[in-house]
Amino acid sequence: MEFDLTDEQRSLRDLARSFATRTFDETAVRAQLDTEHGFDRDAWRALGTDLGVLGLTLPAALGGDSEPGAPGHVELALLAEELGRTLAGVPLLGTVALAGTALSHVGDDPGGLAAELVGGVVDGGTVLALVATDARGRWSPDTTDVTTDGGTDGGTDGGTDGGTEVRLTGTASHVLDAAAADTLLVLARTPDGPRLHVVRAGAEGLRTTPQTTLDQTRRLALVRFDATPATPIGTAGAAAVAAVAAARDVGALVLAAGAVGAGARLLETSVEHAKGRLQFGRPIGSFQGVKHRCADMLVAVEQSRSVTYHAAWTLDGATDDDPRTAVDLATVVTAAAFPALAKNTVQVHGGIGFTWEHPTHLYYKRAVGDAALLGGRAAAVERLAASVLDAAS
Amino acid sequence: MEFDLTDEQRSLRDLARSFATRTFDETAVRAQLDTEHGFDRDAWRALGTDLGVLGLTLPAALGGDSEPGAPGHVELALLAEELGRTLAGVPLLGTVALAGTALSHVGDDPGGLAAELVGGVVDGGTVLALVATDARGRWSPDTTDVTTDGGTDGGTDGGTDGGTEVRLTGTASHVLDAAAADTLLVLARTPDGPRLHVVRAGAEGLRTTPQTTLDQTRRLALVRFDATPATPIGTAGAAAVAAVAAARDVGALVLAAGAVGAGARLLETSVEHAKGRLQFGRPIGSFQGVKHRCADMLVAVEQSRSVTYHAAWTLDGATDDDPRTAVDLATVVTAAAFPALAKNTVQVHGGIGFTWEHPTHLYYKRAVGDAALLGGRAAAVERLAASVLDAAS
Amino acid sequence: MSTATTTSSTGTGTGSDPGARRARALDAARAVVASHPPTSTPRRAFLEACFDAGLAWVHFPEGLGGLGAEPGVQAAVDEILQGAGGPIPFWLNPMGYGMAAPTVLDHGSAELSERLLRPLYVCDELWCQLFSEPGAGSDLAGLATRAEKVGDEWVVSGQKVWTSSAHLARWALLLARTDPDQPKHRGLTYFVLDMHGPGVEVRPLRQMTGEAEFNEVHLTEARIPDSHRLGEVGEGWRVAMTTLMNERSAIGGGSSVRGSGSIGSALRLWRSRPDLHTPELRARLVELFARADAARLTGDRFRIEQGDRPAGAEGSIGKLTGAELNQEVYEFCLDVLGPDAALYSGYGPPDETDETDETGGPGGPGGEPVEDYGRLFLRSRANTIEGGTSEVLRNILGERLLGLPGDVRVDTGKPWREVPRG
Amino acid sequence: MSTATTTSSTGTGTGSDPGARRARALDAARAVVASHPPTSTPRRAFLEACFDAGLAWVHFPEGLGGLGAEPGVQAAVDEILQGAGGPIPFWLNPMGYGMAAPTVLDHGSAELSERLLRPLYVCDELWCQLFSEPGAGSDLAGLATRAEKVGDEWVVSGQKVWTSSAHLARWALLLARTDPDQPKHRGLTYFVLDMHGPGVEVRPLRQMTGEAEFNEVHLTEARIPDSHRLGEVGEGWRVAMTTLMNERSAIGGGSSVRGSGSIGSALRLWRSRPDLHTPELRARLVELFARADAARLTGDRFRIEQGDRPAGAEGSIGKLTGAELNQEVYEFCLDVLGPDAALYSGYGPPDETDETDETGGPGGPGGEPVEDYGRLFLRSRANTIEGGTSEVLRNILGERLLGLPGDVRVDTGKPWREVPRG
Repeated sequence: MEFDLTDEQRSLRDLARSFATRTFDETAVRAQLDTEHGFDRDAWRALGTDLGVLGLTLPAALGGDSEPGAPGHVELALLAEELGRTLAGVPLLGTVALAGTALSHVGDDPGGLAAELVGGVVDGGTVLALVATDARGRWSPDTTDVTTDGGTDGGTDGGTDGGTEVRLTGTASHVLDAAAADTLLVLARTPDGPRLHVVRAGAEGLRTTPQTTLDQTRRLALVRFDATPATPIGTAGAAAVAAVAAARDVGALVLAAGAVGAGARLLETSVEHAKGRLQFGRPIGSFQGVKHRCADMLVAVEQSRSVTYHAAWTLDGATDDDPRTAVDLATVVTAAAFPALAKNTVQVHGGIGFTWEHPTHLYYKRAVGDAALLGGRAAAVERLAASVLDAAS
Repeated sequence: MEFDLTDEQRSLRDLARSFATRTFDETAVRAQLDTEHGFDRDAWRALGTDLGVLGLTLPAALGGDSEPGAPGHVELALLAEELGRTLAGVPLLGTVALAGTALSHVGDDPGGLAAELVGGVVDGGTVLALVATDARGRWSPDTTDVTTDGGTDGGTDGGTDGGTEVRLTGTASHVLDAAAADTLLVLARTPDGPRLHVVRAGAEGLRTTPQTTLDQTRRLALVRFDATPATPIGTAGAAAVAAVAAARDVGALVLAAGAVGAGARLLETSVEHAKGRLQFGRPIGSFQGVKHRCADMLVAVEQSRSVTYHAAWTLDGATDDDPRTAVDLATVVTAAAFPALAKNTVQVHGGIGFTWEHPTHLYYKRAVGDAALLGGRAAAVERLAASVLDAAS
Repeated sequence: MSTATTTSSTGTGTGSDPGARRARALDAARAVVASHPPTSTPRRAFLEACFDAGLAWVHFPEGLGGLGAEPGVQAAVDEILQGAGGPIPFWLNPMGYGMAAPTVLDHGSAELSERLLRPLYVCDELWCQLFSEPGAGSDLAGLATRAEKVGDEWVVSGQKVWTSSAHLARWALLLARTDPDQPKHRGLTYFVLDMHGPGVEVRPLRQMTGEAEFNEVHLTEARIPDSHRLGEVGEGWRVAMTTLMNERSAIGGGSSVRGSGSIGSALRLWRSRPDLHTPELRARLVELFARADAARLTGDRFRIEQGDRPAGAEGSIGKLTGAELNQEVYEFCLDVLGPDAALYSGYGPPDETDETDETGGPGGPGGEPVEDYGRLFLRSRANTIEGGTSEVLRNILGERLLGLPGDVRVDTGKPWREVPRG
Repeated sequence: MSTATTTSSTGTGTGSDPGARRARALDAARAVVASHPPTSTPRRAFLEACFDAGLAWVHFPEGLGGLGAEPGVQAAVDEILQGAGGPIPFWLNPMGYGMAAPTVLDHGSAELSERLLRPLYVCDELWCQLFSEPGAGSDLAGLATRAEKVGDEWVVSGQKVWTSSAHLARWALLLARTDPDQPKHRGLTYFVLDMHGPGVEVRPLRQMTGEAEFNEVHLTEARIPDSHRLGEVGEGWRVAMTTLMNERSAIGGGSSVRGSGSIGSALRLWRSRPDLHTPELRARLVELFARADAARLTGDRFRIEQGDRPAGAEGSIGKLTGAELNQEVYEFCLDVLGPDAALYSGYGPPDETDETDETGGPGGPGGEPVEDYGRLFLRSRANTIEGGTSEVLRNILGERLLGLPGDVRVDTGKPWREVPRG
C-alpha cells in the first residue's frame, strides 16, 4: 500500500542513513569540493559492493535487482533521500538514475553491451554519464547537437545493428559527471532518428572540459565530439527518446528524494539553532517570526516527502496515477520547496548562515543547482499543466 | 515638485476628510447598502455646490476648474483618497472620472452638449454613466456591442455632425451607476468607427437592469438599447477611443486613490484592534505573528500611496514618466495591495472581522469589486509589461 | 483517564482476536446492507440498523454503537455501507459524530452514553459545540462563561459564539469556568448542555457572505445536572484538547480524491470556460493544483503512517495548508471570472436555516458541487480563523512537532481572574 | 545632546540667512569645479579642494568641511560637483562619510573633528564599524566586547564580526560594554578605535559567494585614549542609534532612477536574451518591476516629505522591501538563465581585497554594471540579514511607526551580566 513502508524498506533506509552519516560527515563532504570530480570513488564502490544498493531499479536481466514485482523505485528514493541528507558525494544521479535507466530501456542488447555496463554500475566500479543536453546545456533529447558521421544524408544499414562502430561529432554542455565518467552514453542524431551510443572515456576526438558549477557537489562538463568512435546501442527513433525520457523521470525522482533528505536536514539544523541561539535573553525560536518560519519549513518538508514517495510508488506501479505526472508533481513541489528551505535556513541562522564555514550554503547551492538540471522546474510545470489542465476530463 | 503638496492641496485634503468623516460615518455608509442606487444624491450635490470639488479635472472651457497649468489630478486623487477612506457613497468614479473625462476629450462641441453635461457634473446635480463595456461586461472600447442603426452598412453624413439624432441598439453589461444615471454617455459602433453618444435616462427603448454586486457600494447594471434615440458627440474613430482610454486612466487613478484611503483606514483599524485586543493576557499586537502582518500592511499602504501620487503628478505633466504607464503601475500595485490589506484586516481581527456587523467586509468587497472594473489588474499588468519590457530601450 | 463508571473506548470488547473482530464487523456491515438496502430504506431506519449492529463506531463497546473492534476497521465498514449508498454520518451530525460521541463515551457515565449515543447517531438529536467566546478566541482557555455548583446542579451564565447549528441542536458540548481562582487551564470543566432548557438563547450571527451559518448563544442561569459533566471538575481543558485535536484532524484530513475540494471547483471552472484562459492564469492554476495535491497526498500519508494511533499535531498541517490554499484557489476563481467577479448571487436577508460545508469548500453533505464562486470566495476568508487561526496552528507546529520553545507567557500560573482580558 | 566641547552640526554658521548660505555654497561649488576640473584633477586634490571650500558636508561648521548651510543644500552642491565628473564621496568611504563624520562632529571633541574629518573625506583614512558580534546580532545591545578604564585609557577586549573594509580601515567606530552591571542598553560606550594600534587583529570572513567581503576583528587589550570616546560613558547606545538610523536610511533610500539597482540588472538580462523569454517569466518580471518601482517612488516620496528633518524609522521600509526584492529579482534572473543557473564564475581562493556594493546590488562605486548573476544571487541572500534582519525591521515598523506593543521582554531592567546569552 502506498506510503506503507515494508520492514525491508525500513532496513534499507536505516542502512543508507548509517552509511551516509558515517561516510559523509561535513569534513568528508567539504573534502570533495576540492577534488577533481567532486565525489568519492571508494564510497561509490562501497555502495555497490558492500551495501549492494546500486542495482535497485536496474533490471535483473542486465544484472540489477529490479523485477516486475519489485521494481525498486521506492527503495531508490529512500536511498537518495538519505544520501541527500548529507550531500553525499556519489554519482547516483548520473550513473544509476540517468544512464542506468536509459540502459535499462534500450531493449535488444545483442552485443551484451548494456549488461556489461549495468554490471559495472551495480558493483560500483563504473561511473557513467548520460549525454542528452544540447550545446547550450538544455535538456532536449529531440534536438541534440551531436550527430553521427554521415549526418542526415542517410546510411543504409538500418538502426538496430548494435556493435557497428560509428563516429560522433558535435557538442553537449552541462553534462553531469562527464569528466569523471568511464563511459558516456550519448544521444546522437542519426539518419534513423535519435539513438543512444556508447563512448569510452579517452576515445579519440573526445574532449571534456569541466565547467565551474554553483553547486560544487555536482560537476558538469562541456563535451565535444570530433569524429569520436562510438558504438550504437538499442534502436533508433522513438524508443531512444523514450529511454531518455524514462531516465529523466527516474533522475527527477532521485533529485526530489535528495531534496527531501536535504530539506529535512536543513529543518533540523534550523530548529537546533532556533532552540540554542539566544538573543534578547531568550531562544530565538520563541519569537513567532522565527517559529512560524520553521513551521512553514516543516510543511515544506512533509509535503515534499509525500509527493516524492507518491512518485516512487507510482513508478513502481502501485498507484493509479500516471507515472510521469506523479514525477512532475514531485519536481514542481520539491524544486520550489528545497530552495525555500535553504533560504529559510540562512535566514534563521542570520549572518553565520551566510558564511563559507557554515554548511548551509552547500545545501543552498545544491538546491539551486538541482533546480537547473533535467529541464528544470519550468519544464515540469509545463508538462504537469498539459497533463492535468489541458487534458479533457 | 512631485510628492510636495502645496498648502492649497493640503487644505483640499483636510476639507475632503472632514466632509467624508462627517457625512459618511459607518451608519450612513450602511444605510446606502439598502438604497436603490447605493449612493447619496444630497452628499453628491454638497460635494459639487458646497465644496466645489467636482470640476477639479474638468476643463475650464466646459465649466470645470482644470487649466493647462493646474490640471487637477493630484487634487482629484486626494479627494478620492479621502472619500475612499470612508467608502463614501458618491458617484465620483462614474460621473467625474469616467464620463467627465470622456466628455473633456470629445473635442469639438458645436451643440454645447458637453458643456451642458459638465456643468451639471460640476454642481453635483447630474449623475452620468459611461457605457464602454461589452455585453459580457468586459471593458473593451474596441468591440462594444452597441451599434447605431444602419449598423455597418455605412452612412454618408460623416462623423462630426453633433446634434443629429441617431438610434442605438445593443447591450452593455456591468455599467457603473447606469441605473442611477440621468444621462448615459455611450460608446457605439458607427460606420465611421466607434463614437460617443448621449442618451437620456428614460429614453425610448432604454432598459437598465440592476445587477447584484459583490460590492454593494458600487452598483452595476445591464443596459439594453433597442433603437434608443441618442445624440452623437465628438468625432468618431480614434478620437473617441482615445477619449474613453483617457477616461479609463483617470478612472484608474480614482480607484487607486480610493484604495490608498481605504487601505490606510484598514491599517488603522487593524492596529487599533491589535493594541486593544488581549489574548493570553497581552495585546495580540505584541505577538510577531500579528505585528509583522501589520508591518507588511504599512508597507502596502505606503507603496500604494507613492505609486498613486506618482500617477496623479504624472497625469498633471509634472514628471517625465509616461502617464498611462504611471497609471498602470498604480493599478498593478494598488489592485494587489488593497485586497491584501482587507484580507489581513480580517485575519488580524479574527472571527469578528468575518461578521456582517464589522465594517471590514465592506472594504474587502470594495477591494475585490474595484479589481474587476475597467479591465481589471490583468489588463494593466499587460499594458505595463508591453510598455516597460517589450519596448526597445 | 476516564471517570470511574466509564467503559474504555479502545477495542478489547469480545476477547476474540483482532482479525476475528474485523471479520465480524465486515459481516455485520454486509448483513445490514442486505437487510436494509440504503437506497430503498429510510435514512433513519438504516442508521438504526447500523447502530444496533455496532457499526456506528466499531471500536465502541457493544450496545453503544460498537463491536469492540480496532478503530482502523471503521474505514472498511464505511466502504461497505457507503459503497451501497449509505449516508456519511459525519456530515449529518458533525459535532455529534466526530466529537461528542467519543467524548461522552470516554468521559461520561455509562448511563449518559446509553441516553445520548443512539439518538445522536440516528440524527434524532443534533449536537453543537459551545467553546469560543467573544473574549476567548485563540486563547480559548481564557474563556469567561461561569458555571457554579448549586446543589446537584451547575448554574451557567455567559456568552458563546461561532456555534454552528446551535439553532438546530438538542445538545451542546460546553466548556465553562468553574474556578476563576485557578490558572486558566485548571479552572475549566466540560459539560453536556441541553439546548432546549431554560436560560439558553440562540441568536444568528450574520457573516460577510450574508448568511448566518453560525450563532451566538447567550446563557443566563442555564442549569446542568452534575451527571452531565464529562470528566472531573477542573479537568475540562484536557477533555477539550482531545476533542479539538479530533476536529482539526477532521478538517485538515482532506480528501484522498485528486481534484476534489476547492481545487476541484477551480478545475471545473477552468474546463467550463476556455474563453477565459490566459497563460498567466494557467500557470497559477497548475501551481495551485500542485499545492493541493501535495496537501492531499500528505493527508493520505499521515493517515497511513498514523494507523490506529490517535491523531496528533500533524493534523494541523492539513488544516493550515488547506485553509490558505482554499483562499488562494477562490481568489484565482474570481480572477478567472474577470468582470463577473464584481457580481454576487445575493446577500438576501439572514437565512437561519442555511447549512454549508464547514470547511468552506464546495460540496454539501452529499458532496454535490455548489459552484457559487463569489460566496465560496467570501466564505473561505474564515478558513484561516475558524478551528484555530493560522497563527495558532503555526505555533502548534513549531512547538509540538518541532519542539521550539513557547511564546513568552505573561499569564502562566496566574489565577484566571487576575489576567487582563479584552 | 552633545558633549561640552562639541560644535553643533545644525547650520547656523555665518549669521546670514538660509538663502544667502545656499547661494554661497553653490558659488563655492562652481568655483571648485572651475579651479579643479574633476576630470583632469587628481581625485585627492579635488577632494581637498572640496573639503577646504566647505563642500564636504555643507551643514558642518566652517573649517570642518562645511559652511553652516542647511543640510538640504548638499544635494544641489553634489549635483554641481558630480555633474562635472566628481566622485561620489559616500562610495569612497561609506562608513566614514555617512556615519563616522556626523558622529564624530556631534559627539566628539573639536580637536577630534579637526584631526579626523579631513583625512576621512579625502580618503587618506578609511573607516569601518565595529558593532556586531558573534553573540550579538539582532540583539546588538547585548554585545560583550568589554572596555575598562585604566588611567586615561580604555582597554578593550572582545570579538567583532561582519566588518566591511576592516583590513583597509585606519579608524573604527566601536561600541563596547563599559558597565556589565547595568541593563544592557545602559552599559555601552562609543569610541573611535585606531585599527593600526596593538591588540587589533583582522581576519577575513569568507562568505558563501567565495569572497571575503567582511572581516572578523579580534581585540585583545587594544587601547583607546579617553579623548577618543564619542559621547558620555554609558551613552553609547543612544549615539549608535543615530548612526544606525543613518545607515538604514542610506541602504533603504534606494535610487530615484527607474530601472536601476537589481531590477535594472534583470531588465538588462531580459533585453539581452530574447531567446529565453516565456510568458510566465514575462509576467514575473513585470510584477517585480512594479514592486521595484513602488519601492523607488516610496523612497523618493519619503525623502521629499522628510525634507530637512532627520531620518526616521521610515527608512526601514526601503531597507526591508529592497532586501526582499533583491533576492526575488536575482532568483528570477537565475530562472531566466535556465541551465546556466547551474554554473558559477568561480569561488577561487578567499580574496581579501574584494570590495562590492554593500547592498548586494549590482554596480560598483562608480555605478558600472557587474552582471555576474550567480554571484549577485548568492550575495543577495545576506540582504535580509545585514543592517537589520527583516524580522527586526518588521518589529521596528510595527512598534515605532504603528505604535504596536513591544515583544514581551525577559531582559528588561536586568543587569547585562545576568541575561542568558548564546
